[in-house]
Amino acid sequence: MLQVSLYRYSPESDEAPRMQDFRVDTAGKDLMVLDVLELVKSQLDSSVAYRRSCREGVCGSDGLNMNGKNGLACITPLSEVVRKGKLVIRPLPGLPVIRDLVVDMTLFYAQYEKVEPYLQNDETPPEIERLQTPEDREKLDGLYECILCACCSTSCPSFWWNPDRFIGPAGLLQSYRFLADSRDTATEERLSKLEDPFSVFRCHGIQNCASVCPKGLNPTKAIGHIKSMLLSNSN
Amino acid sequence: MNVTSFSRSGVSDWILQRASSVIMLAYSLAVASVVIPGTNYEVWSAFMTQVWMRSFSTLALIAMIAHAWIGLWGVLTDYVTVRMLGSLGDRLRFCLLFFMVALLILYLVWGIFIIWGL
Amino acid sequence: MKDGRPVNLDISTMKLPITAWASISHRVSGILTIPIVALFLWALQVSLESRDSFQILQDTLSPPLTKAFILLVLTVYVYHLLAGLKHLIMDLGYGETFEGGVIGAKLLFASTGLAFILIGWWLW
Amino acid sequence: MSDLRTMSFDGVIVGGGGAGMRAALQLSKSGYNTAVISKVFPTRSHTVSAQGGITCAIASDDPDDDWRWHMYDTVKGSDYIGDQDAIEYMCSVGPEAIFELEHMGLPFSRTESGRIYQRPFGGQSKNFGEGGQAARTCAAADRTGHALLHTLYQNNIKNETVFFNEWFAVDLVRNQSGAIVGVIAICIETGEVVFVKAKATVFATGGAGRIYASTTNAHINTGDGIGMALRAGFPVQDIEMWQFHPTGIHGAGTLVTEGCRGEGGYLINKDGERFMERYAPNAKDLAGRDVVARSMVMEIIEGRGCGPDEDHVFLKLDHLGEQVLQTRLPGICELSKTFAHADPVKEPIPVVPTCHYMMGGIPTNVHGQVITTDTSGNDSIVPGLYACGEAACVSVHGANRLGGNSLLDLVVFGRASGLFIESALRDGIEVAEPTSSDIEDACNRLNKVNECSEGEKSSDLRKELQNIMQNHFGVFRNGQYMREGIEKLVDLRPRIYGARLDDNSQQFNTARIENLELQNLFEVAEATAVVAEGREESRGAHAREDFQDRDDENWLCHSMYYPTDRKVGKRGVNFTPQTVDTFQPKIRTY
Repeated sequence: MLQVSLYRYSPESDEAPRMQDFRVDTAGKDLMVLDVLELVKSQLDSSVAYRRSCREGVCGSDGLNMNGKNGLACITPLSEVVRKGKLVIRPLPGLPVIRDLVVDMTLFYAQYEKVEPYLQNDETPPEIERLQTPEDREKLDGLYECILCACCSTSCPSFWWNPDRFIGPAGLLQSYRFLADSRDTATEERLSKLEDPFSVFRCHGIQNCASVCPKGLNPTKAIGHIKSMLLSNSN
Repeated sequence: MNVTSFSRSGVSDWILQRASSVIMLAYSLAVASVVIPGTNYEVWSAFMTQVWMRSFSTLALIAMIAHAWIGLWGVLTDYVTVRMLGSLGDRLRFCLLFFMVALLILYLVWGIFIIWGL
Repeated sequence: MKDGRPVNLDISTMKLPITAWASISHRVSGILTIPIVALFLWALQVSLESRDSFQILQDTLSPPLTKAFILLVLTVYVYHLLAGLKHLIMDLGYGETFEGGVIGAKLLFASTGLAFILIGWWLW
Repeated sequence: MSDLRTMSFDGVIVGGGGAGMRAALQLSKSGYNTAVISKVFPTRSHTVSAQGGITCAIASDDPDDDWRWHMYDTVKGSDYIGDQDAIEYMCSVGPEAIFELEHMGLPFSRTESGRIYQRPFGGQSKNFGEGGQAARTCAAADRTGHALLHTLYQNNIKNETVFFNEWFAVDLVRNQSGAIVGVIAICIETGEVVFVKAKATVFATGGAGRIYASTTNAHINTGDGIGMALRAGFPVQDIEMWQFHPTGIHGAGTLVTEGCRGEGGYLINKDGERFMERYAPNAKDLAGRDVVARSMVMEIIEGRGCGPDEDHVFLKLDHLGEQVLQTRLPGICELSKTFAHADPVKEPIPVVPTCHYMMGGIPTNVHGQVITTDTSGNDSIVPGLYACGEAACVSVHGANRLGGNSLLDLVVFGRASGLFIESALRDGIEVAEPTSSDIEDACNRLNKVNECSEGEKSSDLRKELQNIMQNHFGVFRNGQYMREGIEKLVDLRPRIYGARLDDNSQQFNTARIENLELQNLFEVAEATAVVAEGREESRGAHAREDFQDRDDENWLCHSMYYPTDRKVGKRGVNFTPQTVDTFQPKIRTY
């Protein structure tokens, strides 16, 4: 039996959030945390709300705070998080809670959109694809794989305090994904939108982002590259 | 919010923060190199009143002012905001920032008096 | 954002990596350094005024309790310097991996501990 | 309920996966007021899980590659019930659609000359089957679907498509003349029910792999579009054709791309034998998916399965070396370690055929227009309704889809739907307003779901449904056993439509959404079951023990399932491509 403590909040019936304990029979298996949530919802309380989709760590739906650390429930085995037979699941920190484990990600997505996360190239494209050397393509590795799960940004104190002004690790990782793309020609314009004291420079190298990223990506490093580009750009 | 930042630009603030820290680091080492082995009034006073050391002290003082301003501005715009404290946030932050700037100017004037023995 | 929605931001429920503690204490030590600067300025003033006042300063600073206080003050200041140094090194592109950051934070705490001992040894 | 808020658009796309977002992009680019209704944030759609790539003759790996060769492979792969005009369209327009994606920023892997990297996939040949294995699948490492989906979302942001994220479409709204004029949708966050009115309604709702207990599909793949179409009385086509992917991770069901075998991996049984050499001497592990999946099941049935229960086989990759695995298949290495506790660099991955793809769906023409048949069996267009992607059956996959063709399908026909609607809107679309009773009709089901305070738990019913489908309608099928399955489904229908809803709250009520989804799953499952029992032959993915041969005399045709009387019908396959000669049905060997 696993003791599972869930953060519950229903806007229609709760004044304030509360923790609710469940005892879940895992049959001694090293399930994923998402499997445990599915057990709670199917057997104990169908009103528990959480997001899930691919259940294999690529869609980014089920970012949660499990025993104090952000991660994807579907690829986090119990053996990795459970301490003393107990599992505490809370919603991602710092964003408003809609209900139970579901947070309002509007601010997170807004910061993503702010970096204009799409290729910009005004030149007429060729008949076939634009050519890119394998070396140039390699620069996108570690950047394009982001699944927008928000584990990083919601573990970042700078994002907690200024989610409307600091772009946050996820948005900045995507910002650099386009700055680093040999096919993108909007580098100057992109950089000029990042020069203010908040967008990039709220990053203090805390590295919570890199410590929680379920895809093993490193926003801190990408932000370092952006800072370097901003420096050489301002000279 | 940017209006009260030191240089109003993230890039320049960032460079200033780094440059000032290097100056203060060097200055701290210089002072430590005299203080640590043990010193007396004559040696200490002779060291500190050389023109280059007086200039260095002044530079370090200014670096400290800039460094503290940028650092504190960051702290205040993190915690003392409308988001964190409600509508009071902005006014309280301006008050605190004003107080900090006044204190830093006081440090500056005081420091210059000390350094140049006025 | 709809008003009235709660936010899960109870730091006591969170497990933060060592890099976060390094960063938080960097900030705290920075804030503490502001009043410390006043102490430094005062000490500088008194030490330079005259031979007598230099002596008075030395006497004032010699009781064990005062020494302990100075030890703390200097350690806070040194911590802030070292943490800043770590930042500068990271800016140069070293230790940007999370593992690198962890090593950096451990080195920072270890060297601050060492500095604490050395300062204490020097004071006494 | 006629006091519902109405929101009006030129085009509304239900589904924010690859097909939906490609269609939306086409429309919003041309300035039409376009909305996407997606029950998840678009980049969480199932397209994101596609790994290996997108098959298309862009002549990068082989400068002489020809889309006609790709067409030949696809027709053969379909076991000859893919429509040749549609396949011709897909294969010939494909390169243009791929280059557009690259221009939009899709981070394809590259060759030394800087072109898009292509890898070999199953069922690919050069020179109409005469020139050996081809490498035609364009890839972004093993995250092609992810790269594709994010690129499409990004470009929709750029073109200011309106997104209704975490909105769930419940049912179609039809006016008095029978035209589709939009959908009823719930905002999951607030619980508000809205009539979304549109001159064109596009279903891009994806597959329904969750009808099976073991599936590579996401939790969200519940066949919502198919359910809505069937409830509105529209037929579905070839719905018995379900692809079982040869390599789902044993136990977890997560997909391991065919690209693994394309890069040189192969399957072994418990004796370490590369058994595909026996079943498909030429193509071996790169035979059609149906062939490989059946061969694996044969090995297991004959006692050569691996593991303590001898219930799976192994996919061997370690001989490829760490370098290749890390650059070409990094995601697979991650997945295998997480779900199979096996590091492919050192040990093989335990795999088993797993439900993967719905070849059938809502019948459409190449413009995405939904087709129904009138009483005399002639095709007619359903005004106002379009479908594309996995939800649609154009049909380019026939009885068996080739790997890498699903992404091409969704891009090409998402785009084609958008292009067609664009021109239709330019010509002007006149729609009669629905009456308040039309809208009320569409709200019926939702109202009933909300009122169910008794009945069984939907999670139990879902499990029961999935087990029936898994046991009675799996890789190998048998008439007697299928009839038993159908009886069980007959018993299950009222229980599912009467499933209990304990949670009556409005905001983010996922229990209610799951009950609605379960009904959609049931509609797809029942259609599958009835037609699978009806098609008395073996073709492509549909393998019957009691009718082991392909029967071109009687069944070289599409199946149609008519929901009103739950009857099976037939519809002719298109054998008249416009620019090439017809590919005549042949015995299919690899």
